[in-house]
Amino acid sequence: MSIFDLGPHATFIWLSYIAVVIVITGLISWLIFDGQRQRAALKDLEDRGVRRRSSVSSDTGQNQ
Amino acid sequence: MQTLTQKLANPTRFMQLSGTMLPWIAGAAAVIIAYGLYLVFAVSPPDYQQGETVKIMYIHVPSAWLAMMAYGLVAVSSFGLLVFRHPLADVSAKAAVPIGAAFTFLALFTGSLWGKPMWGTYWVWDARLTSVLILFFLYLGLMALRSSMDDESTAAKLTAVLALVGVAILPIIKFSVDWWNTLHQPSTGFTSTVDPSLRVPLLIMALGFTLLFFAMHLKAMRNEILRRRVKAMRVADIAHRDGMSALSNPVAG
Amino acid sequence: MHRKTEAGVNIGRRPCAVVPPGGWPRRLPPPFNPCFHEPAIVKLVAENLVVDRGGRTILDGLSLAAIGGEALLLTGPNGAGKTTLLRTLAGFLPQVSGTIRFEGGDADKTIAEQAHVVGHGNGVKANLTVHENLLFWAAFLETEAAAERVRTALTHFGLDALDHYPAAYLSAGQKRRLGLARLLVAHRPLWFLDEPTMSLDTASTTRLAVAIDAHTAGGGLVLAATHLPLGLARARTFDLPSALPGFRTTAAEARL
Amino acid sequence: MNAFWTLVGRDIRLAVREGGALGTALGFFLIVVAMMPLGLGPDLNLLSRIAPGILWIALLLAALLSLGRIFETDYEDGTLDVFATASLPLELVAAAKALAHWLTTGIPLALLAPVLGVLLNLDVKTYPVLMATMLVGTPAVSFLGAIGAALTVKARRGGLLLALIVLPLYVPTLIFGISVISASAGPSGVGSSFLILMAISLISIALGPLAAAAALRIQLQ
Repeated sequence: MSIFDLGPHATFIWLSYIAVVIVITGLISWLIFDGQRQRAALKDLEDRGVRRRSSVSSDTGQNQ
Repeated sequence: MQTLTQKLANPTRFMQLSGTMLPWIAGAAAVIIAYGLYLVFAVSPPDYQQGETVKIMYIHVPSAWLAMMAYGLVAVSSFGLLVFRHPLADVSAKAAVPIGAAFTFLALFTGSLWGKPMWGTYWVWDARLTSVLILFFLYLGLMALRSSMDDESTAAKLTAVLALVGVAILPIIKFSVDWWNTLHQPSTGFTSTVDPSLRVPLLIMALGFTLLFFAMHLKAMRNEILRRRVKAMRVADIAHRDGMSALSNPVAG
Repeated sequence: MHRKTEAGVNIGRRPCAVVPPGGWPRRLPPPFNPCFHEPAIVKLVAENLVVDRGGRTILDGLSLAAIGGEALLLTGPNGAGKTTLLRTLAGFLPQVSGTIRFEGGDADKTIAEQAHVVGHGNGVKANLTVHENLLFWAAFLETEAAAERVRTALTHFGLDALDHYPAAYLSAGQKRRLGLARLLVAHRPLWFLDEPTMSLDTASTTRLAVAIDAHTAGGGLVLAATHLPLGLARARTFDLPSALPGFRTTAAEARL
Repeated sequence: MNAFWTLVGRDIRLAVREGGALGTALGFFLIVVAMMPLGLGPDLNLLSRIAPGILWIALLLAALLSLGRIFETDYEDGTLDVFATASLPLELVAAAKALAHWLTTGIPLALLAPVLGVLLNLDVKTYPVLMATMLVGTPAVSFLGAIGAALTVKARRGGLLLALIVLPLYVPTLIFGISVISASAGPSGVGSSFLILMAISLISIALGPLAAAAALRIQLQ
């Protein structure tokens, strides 16, 4: 008996697993894509000479 | 634990720490889920009542568990935001909501697919499924509320209030749904009624899913921190440019 | 760019408010201050206020002090943070850092509970009559002799002839006057007025100026964001610097 | 406490003068109930069996319509700023406004329900129980609704969002409201369900103003 012989309700089992794979793959790819997009935006800004902290030097009282 | 949360209050340190940890957690999740799938498909026997259909349980139960755990995480983060004003609390809450909602959806979807062979219909108003459905609505409410406001910090705090209201009311909802449908199965999961040969793969799958969740949550938090940095820099840049143009063209001021 | 502007504390005619250098001698407490017995000299002091709003730092290290008996007129270009400053002082907006103190008031109450705040809205209900509107605020703010005070307030702002009409019938200027009349129905030492002359004509502006003068003459303190020279007896202007290039990232986000 | 009752009185007076909002809610209640037989068919046995559920759901939807106005106009016309300067804590302000909403919307809807029960062939003997559950259950509708109303004061698409946020919170009230009515037909009586319904309302009365005031404070900023 093959391990992929899942009896009369195989469709339901496969559908469930496929749904999980699709949703999780979707989440992971979105997370990776989003991360790359933010990194690209950050790099673009840094290349244009925008500094991370506010360009104004007054940092008074901002650190508790 | 206190010192750990304090350490994590510094986003730069969080980025370093999470950057090192992320590959390990993701790797561990992949290995454990792979081992769990091996157990599920190659080793574990069919259930004497449900036959092979029980294989759906190995993904349904971890999804349902994560649906609840993620809401708990959102609630704890919301508390951290409102009470301690922890700088990463909102990042954590915002990152956890869509992932939690996705697992809630999976719990509902797999639950309904599991229901068809067992009950003969895709959806029965079983107490557990109904509670998870209402949990899904709570997630939708959190996402909709956050997206309905332009000011991110107001949206964050209001969403946190709603998350805490949800936590306060969820036990009552659970209780009333159970009351409403007393003819439900005892909660499937880590109880002794599940045969040990089924329980080991289930626990392993649950562990793998949990690690997967934390890997995704960390990644989403990192993305959110980057997004806020980008936004802060854009605001600074716009101000800088605006200042320049105001200097060069006094009439515009 | 630093935006620390220390407004002078001493406004003349009140040398009593000046504490000798080094503070009062230990065994000679303030009774030697000639003004000590005068009741409730209130003083509002803000130091190094940093306030974020909508993702930007609006106030960055602002300090000011104002003493009872004066009206402090906040001026400055749009976006300089006048509304933000008033709402922060009233305690509606939390500051990122810096302190706000209100001295000489009721220590058991918050600043908001000792203040009237008149923002852009008038707090007027169209379906209540002019009289009912004011009477509600008098009762809600728990005033004594409410009916009498309501009468005085209506007369002062020239609304006594309209008092039985629903506020829905009022013009914008009349509604504004009704909103301002709230200042007179309950005594509170602090007035925070945001563009109080909005939709007011000259005569009504004078009525407002008279009310402000009477309040400051009684030791009250008025902070008003306005561009009109109201012709006040005891007023000082505090110019908030332009926000340019003050669009800057919020302190919270700069930390990320 | 004077300020509290003053505020309740003002809100009742405003609701009576405006009138339209209550009229709309009652009309909506009526039309939703009247549409049900058109959708389900005129089988009187079926209708009388599901009448309590229909009435309760229609009541929740009708109440939902009027929740928005609890804080919205006060936010828009600057009244909320003045509330924030009162000695009365914002929690009690929220409680007063929720109480006024219950008095002006919850009670009229509950009183109208038996009239609509006639349309659904509801057994006359259950009318007292129906009204009792609605009178006891509607405080939860107003006080939990106040949370949603406060959270969506500044929101875009406020009305739809309000429904999405608030309806899940109404699940316990709905379940026990109907459970009391079905239990009243059985031998064991209505005791425990009725007490639980009361408990849910009491919890809502405690929780609602706290959460609503927190939400309002955030939006004062």
